[in-house]
Amino acid sequence: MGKSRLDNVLGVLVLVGVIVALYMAFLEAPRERTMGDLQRIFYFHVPAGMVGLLALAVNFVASVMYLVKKNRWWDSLAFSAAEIGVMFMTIVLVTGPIWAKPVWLVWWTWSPRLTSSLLLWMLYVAYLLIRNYVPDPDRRAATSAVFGIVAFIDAPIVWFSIRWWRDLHPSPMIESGGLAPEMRPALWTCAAAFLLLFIYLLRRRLFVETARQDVEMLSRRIEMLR
Amino acid sequence: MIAKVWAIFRKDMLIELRTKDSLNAMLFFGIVVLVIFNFALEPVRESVRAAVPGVLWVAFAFAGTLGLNRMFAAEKENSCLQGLLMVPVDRGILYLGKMLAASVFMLLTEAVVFVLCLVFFNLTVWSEIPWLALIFLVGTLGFTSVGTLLSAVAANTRMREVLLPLILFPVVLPVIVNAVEATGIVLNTVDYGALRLPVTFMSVFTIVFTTVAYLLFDFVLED
Amino acid sequence: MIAKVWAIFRKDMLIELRTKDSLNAMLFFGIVVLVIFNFALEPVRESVRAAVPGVLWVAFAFAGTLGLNRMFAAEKENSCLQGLLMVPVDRGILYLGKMLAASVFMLLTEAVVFVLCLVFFNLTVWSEIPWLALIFLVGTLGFTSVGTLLSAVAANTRMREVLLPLILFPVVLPVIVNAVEATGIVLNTVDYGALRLPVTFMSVFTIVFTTVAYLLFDFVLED
Amino acid sequence: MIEAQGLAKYFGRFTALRSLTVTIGRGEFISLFGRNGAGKTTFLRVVAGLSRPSSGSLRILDPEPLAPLAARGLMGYLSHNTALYLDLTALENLRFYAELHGLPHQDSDLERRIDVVGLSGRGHEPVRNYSRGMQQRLAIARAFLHDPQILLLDEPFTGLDQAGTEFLKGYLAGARRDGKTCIMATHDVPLGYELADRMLVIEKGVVALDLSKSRVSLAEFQSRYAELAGES
Amino acid sequence: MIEAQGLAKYFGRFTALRSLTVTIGRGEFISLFGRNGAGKTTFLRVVAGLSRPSSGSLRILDPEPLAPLAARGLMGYLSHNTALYLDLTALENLRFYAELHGLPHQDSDLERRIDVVGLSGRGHEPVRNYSRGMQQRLAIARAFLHDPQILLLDEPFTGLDQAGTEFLKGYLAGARRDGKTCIMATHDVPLGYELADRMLVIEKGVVALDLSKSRVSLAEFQSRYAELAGES
Ligand code: HEM
Ligand SMILES: Nc1ncnc2c1ncn2[C@@H]1O[C@H](COP(=O)(O)OP(=O)(O)OP(=O)(O)O)[C@@H](O)[C@H]1O
Ligand SMILES: Nc1ncnc2c1ncn2[C@@H]1O[C@H](COP(=O)(O)OP(=O)(O)OP(=O)(O)O)[C@@H](O)[C@H]1O
Ligand SMILES: [Mg+2]
Ligand SMILES: [Mg+2]
Repeated sequence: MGKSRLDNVLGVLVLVGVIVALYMAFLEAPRERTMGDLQRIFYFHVPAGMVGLLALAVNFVASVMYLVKKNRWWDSLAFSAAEIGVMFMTIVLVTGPIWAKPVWLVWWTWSPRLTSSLLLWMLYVAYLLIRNYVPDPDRRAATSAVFGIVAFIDAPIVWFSIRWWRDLHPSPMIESGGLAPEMRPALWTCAAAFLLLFIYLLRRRLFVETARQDVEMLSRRIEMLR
Repeated sequence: MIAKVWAIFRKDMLIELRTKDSLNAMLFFGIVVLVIFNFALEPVRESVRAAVPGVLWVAFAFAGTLGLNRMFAAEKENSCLQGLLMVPVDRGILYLGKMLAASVFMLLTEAVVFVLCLVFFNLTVWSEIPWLALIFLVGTLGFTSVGTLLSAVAANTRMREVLLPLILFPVVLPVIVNAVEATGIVLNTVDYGALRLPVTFMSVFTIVFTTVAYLLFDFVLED
Repeated sequence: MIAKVWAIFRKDMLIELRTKDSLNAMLFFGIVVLVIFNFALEPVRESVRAAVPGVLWVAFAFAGTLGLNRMFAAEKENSCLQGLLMVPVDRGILYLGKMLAASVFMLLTEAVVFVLCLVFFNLTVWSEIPWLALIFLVGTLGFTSVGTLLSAVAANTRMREVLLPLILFPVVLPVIVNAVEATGIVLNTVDYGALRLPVTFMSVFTIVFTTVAYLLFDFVLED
Repeated sequence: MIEAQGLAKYFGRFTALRSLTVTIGRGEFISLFGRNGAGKTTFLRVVAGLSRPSSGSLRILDPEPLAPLAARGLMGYLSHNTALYLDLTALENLRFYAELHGLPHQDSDLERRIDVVGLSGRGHEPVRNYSRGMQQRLAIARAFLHDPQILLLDEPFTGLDQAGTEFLKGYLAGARRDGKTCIMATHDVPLGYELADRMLVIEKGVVALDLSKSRVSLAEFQSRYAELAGES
Repeated sequence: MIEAQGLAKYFGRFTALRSLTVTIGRGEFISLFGRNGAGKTTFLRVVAGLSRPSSGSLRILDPEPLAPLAARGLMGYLSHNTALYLDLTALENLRFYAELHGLPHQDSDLERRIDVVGLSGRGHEPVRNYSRGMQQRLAIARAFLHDPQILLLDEPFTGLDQAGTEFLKGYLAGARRDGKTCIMATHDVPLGYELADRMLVIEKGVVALDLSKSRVSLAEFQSRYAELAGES
């Protein structure tokens, strides 16, 4: 299995999507009244957060499926999703403070949304660490699947934190319809681009992971011939 | 089933009674954390009373992690875990027995550390004790319910001595935050009505994680 | 002699480069401690800037303890220590090599944790950096000079995973207190003259304990 | 009794079991040979349910396939790890396991067990004070406390002195007479031959030789085993 | 070469060595027997300087008594613990020890060492990938890297398969021919007899039998050893 047609199509789509998204975010979308151009971080911060959470949800489902089916493929999926999820969450955690410094005058504050986001990031870094430390692959898969299930508890907390507690971090105006209509197209284009990127990366990562397993299998064969 | 949970619990207690390894270490570590905090809080001494709940629960959490670590290290010492795994008993039972033992160790430690904390920070409590006992109980169960599961996870890795705090703290932080809040309510404001939310949270957390761990324990237990 | 210290140091670095076990764990634990402290300090938020030096050094100390623990656990994994002990090299040399490696790991961790701490607690420093580097350096050497000795002591006992923090913290508390004070001076007041006392103290402590440990290491090392 | 079908177990790039197929009947005594790293321990652990195979299937039949929990109840596993709690006495160790197995655990029953392995009168000492050989004896009592139908033994003679070796040999001969199914991994060819009904040699994770004792003499087996080892 | 005078070692209430006196000459090959817990390992560790005796004296003569540091330089110690860093390659392991010993450590020298123990071409793999037997071979190269005059061996054959056993036997026979002094603890009487010049049996921490090979046949030694074991 190499790079399939679908992957090529996806790759092109991602490229186009990112270019269009960049155009929309930087040129098409209106300049915000109080924050100015700074507000354009919005178009990266928000989609990254949403797609990051989605990736971790994929990890959760794949973890459950692994424990049910005991099939290595689910483990690879869980691993790939976690890695990409951590990447997106890192983007959130970098763009957030960059935005916060001028708006809130601080880099960071320990509000529920921010804290739970940080914890979420730590949990999945821990997930990747655990995988590093279990040498036996069958055991690694089971162990990390259990941790993946436990760690996911934090994701709903992140999502609902701004609704449950009072938070400096704003509630999404998108939901309440408060988002200026002119900003919507840019936001949704960016979200779509990030989503495509996620799917593309996930497929590629899965491919690399399966390839790695194939190499492993081949080197096992070679070892046997010695 | 209860007889078997009890057998495991009693075995751990018997060993502890004989060696006092875990309790000594947990207590000592709890005290060390108190002392360290005392120094760290030196510059904000005036408002220290407000910080007591946080200090307490950080000390509890560190001591508890140590106890959990120790518990599985002991089980691995002589490959004892291998013996346990060969017994025809549902592994959820092992989980419950271990969790029970861990909770008792932690509660004992908490009692002593709490009294010391009162002395260090010049506090007096009497009528609040039943409330505090309740909070300590649910907080501790919340902590050990995940802690026991994750200490088995950590024990599966090449880095078991050091991994547990790394993976446990992020998961139990919600419990700790709620426990700190509840303890603060009892010690500082006296608005007992406000206790309902954190206590409910901790109880739900405990129930959810005990169930999850009971079901998942089989997958992480290996010698 | 220097060649041999260097050989030991390089071996530890090579292993770390390959596995990244210790650094990952230390870093992560440092961050965990930062987050936990933040919650404990929630109620005294206004004066949090004053507490930053304490928070920093507690995070350093915990991460450092973890690193030291890990270092000797690795040496024991395959009875590697037994191999080392059979080499016709003065055991003080082993101490110096190990201490050097531990210090480098700790300093690397400190750099990252410090930057994160600046972000989390909204501080900006520029001109203070050389001073802070000096304080971190002597503080760390003070910590590892005793820490390396005591981790060998702890490694000899039945409870090695849990014993190190218990015996180490009480001994290095003076270093930590002075380091906190010095860091506080740099960050809050800017009276650099007042730095002399704590920095001198830490330097003397380091020199005394390095010498003592160099001489005593032979007695505590057993495989 | 035990049916392994194409068992495989990989550790990363490493193959411990490649494709191991074997059927072991009730009451057979199998000696398991093979060079270092051949996969003997791995096979025993998979049979015991301590390790999950990467692929292939393993069934314990009695005569229907058993669920893992029930299968565990039929098996006893003894390796050079004693799996004893050093801070408990011999009696307390046995009592704990008896409770978990749901067996009666009067002291008298357990003391009889302790006598059988030659530790009479030492039942109330903490195991920590026992010498290695005594611990291994107690480990025998522990592993086989519930009179399992299947005995799994991984180099059980390791580090035992002559007296201990004699005792364990006697014990295993007794188990064989009682119709227990035994699988024992060992590097000691004469000893393994003496006890066994059937010899399996594992080589690179597959069964390389499978001989019934009635069909080969010790000398013949030794030479065929040596030949195999010389080959690669 | 080695002179032990009334060596004793206590572990709390427990006596591992009671009062052990023995003199071992240069170039002798000693096999050390004794039941579990007799004190063989303890004796070897004291000789190696890994463990301090509770009382009594131990001297390494060459021909003058040597200081501990110098004595260590003369000795190589091999047990079933391999003392290898699993995350380093074979070459890196040897290089590290060569540096500490102050030996030359060109790759070519070290690779020759690796060839000698039969690991040609595997020098650049991390030791973690080695099987147990390969690790034990590398451990031999490591322990004897500095060509020590005195070889201390604690059950060195434990867990080795036949090929490994043959290799180590050959290696030890070579060392004996080269006039090295060897002390080897083992439970395998024929093997120990085969290699040795002199057999020592330790029993409850003292020397119970001390026989030169030229004076007893294997059968005779076996029966006297068994007798001793039967006594108590
Ligand atoms: C997964 C986690 C997160 C999600 C899903 C998320 C989502 C959002 C959304 C939807 C908005 C736009 C609100 C609106 O104006 O409609 C926003 C704004 C913002 N977020 Fe986040 N966010 C996350 C984490 C963070 C973090 C960790 C930071 C760190 C500092 C942060 C800092 C900010 C800032 C500064 C703003 C702008 C606030 C303002 O306009 O006053 N966010 N975020
Ligand atoms: N947890 C593990 N991680 C990585 N590799 C392992 C693990 N357990 C076993 N192996 C490898 O699997 C192979 C088979 O090991 P196993 O212990 O089954 O061999 P064995 O036949 O029992 O050998 P021995 O005679 O040395 O006991 C070995 O090469 C070993 O290195
Ligand atoms: N660190 C220790 N702490 C307590 N007791 C010990 C320690 N080391 C050894 N012993 C005890 O000292 C006695 C002698 O042990 P030693 O290992 O020397 O015996 P051995 O002759 O090598 O036996 P084996 O044939 O089993 O290897 C044993 O009974 C052992 O229990
Ligand atoms: Mg084996
Ligand atoms: Mg021994």
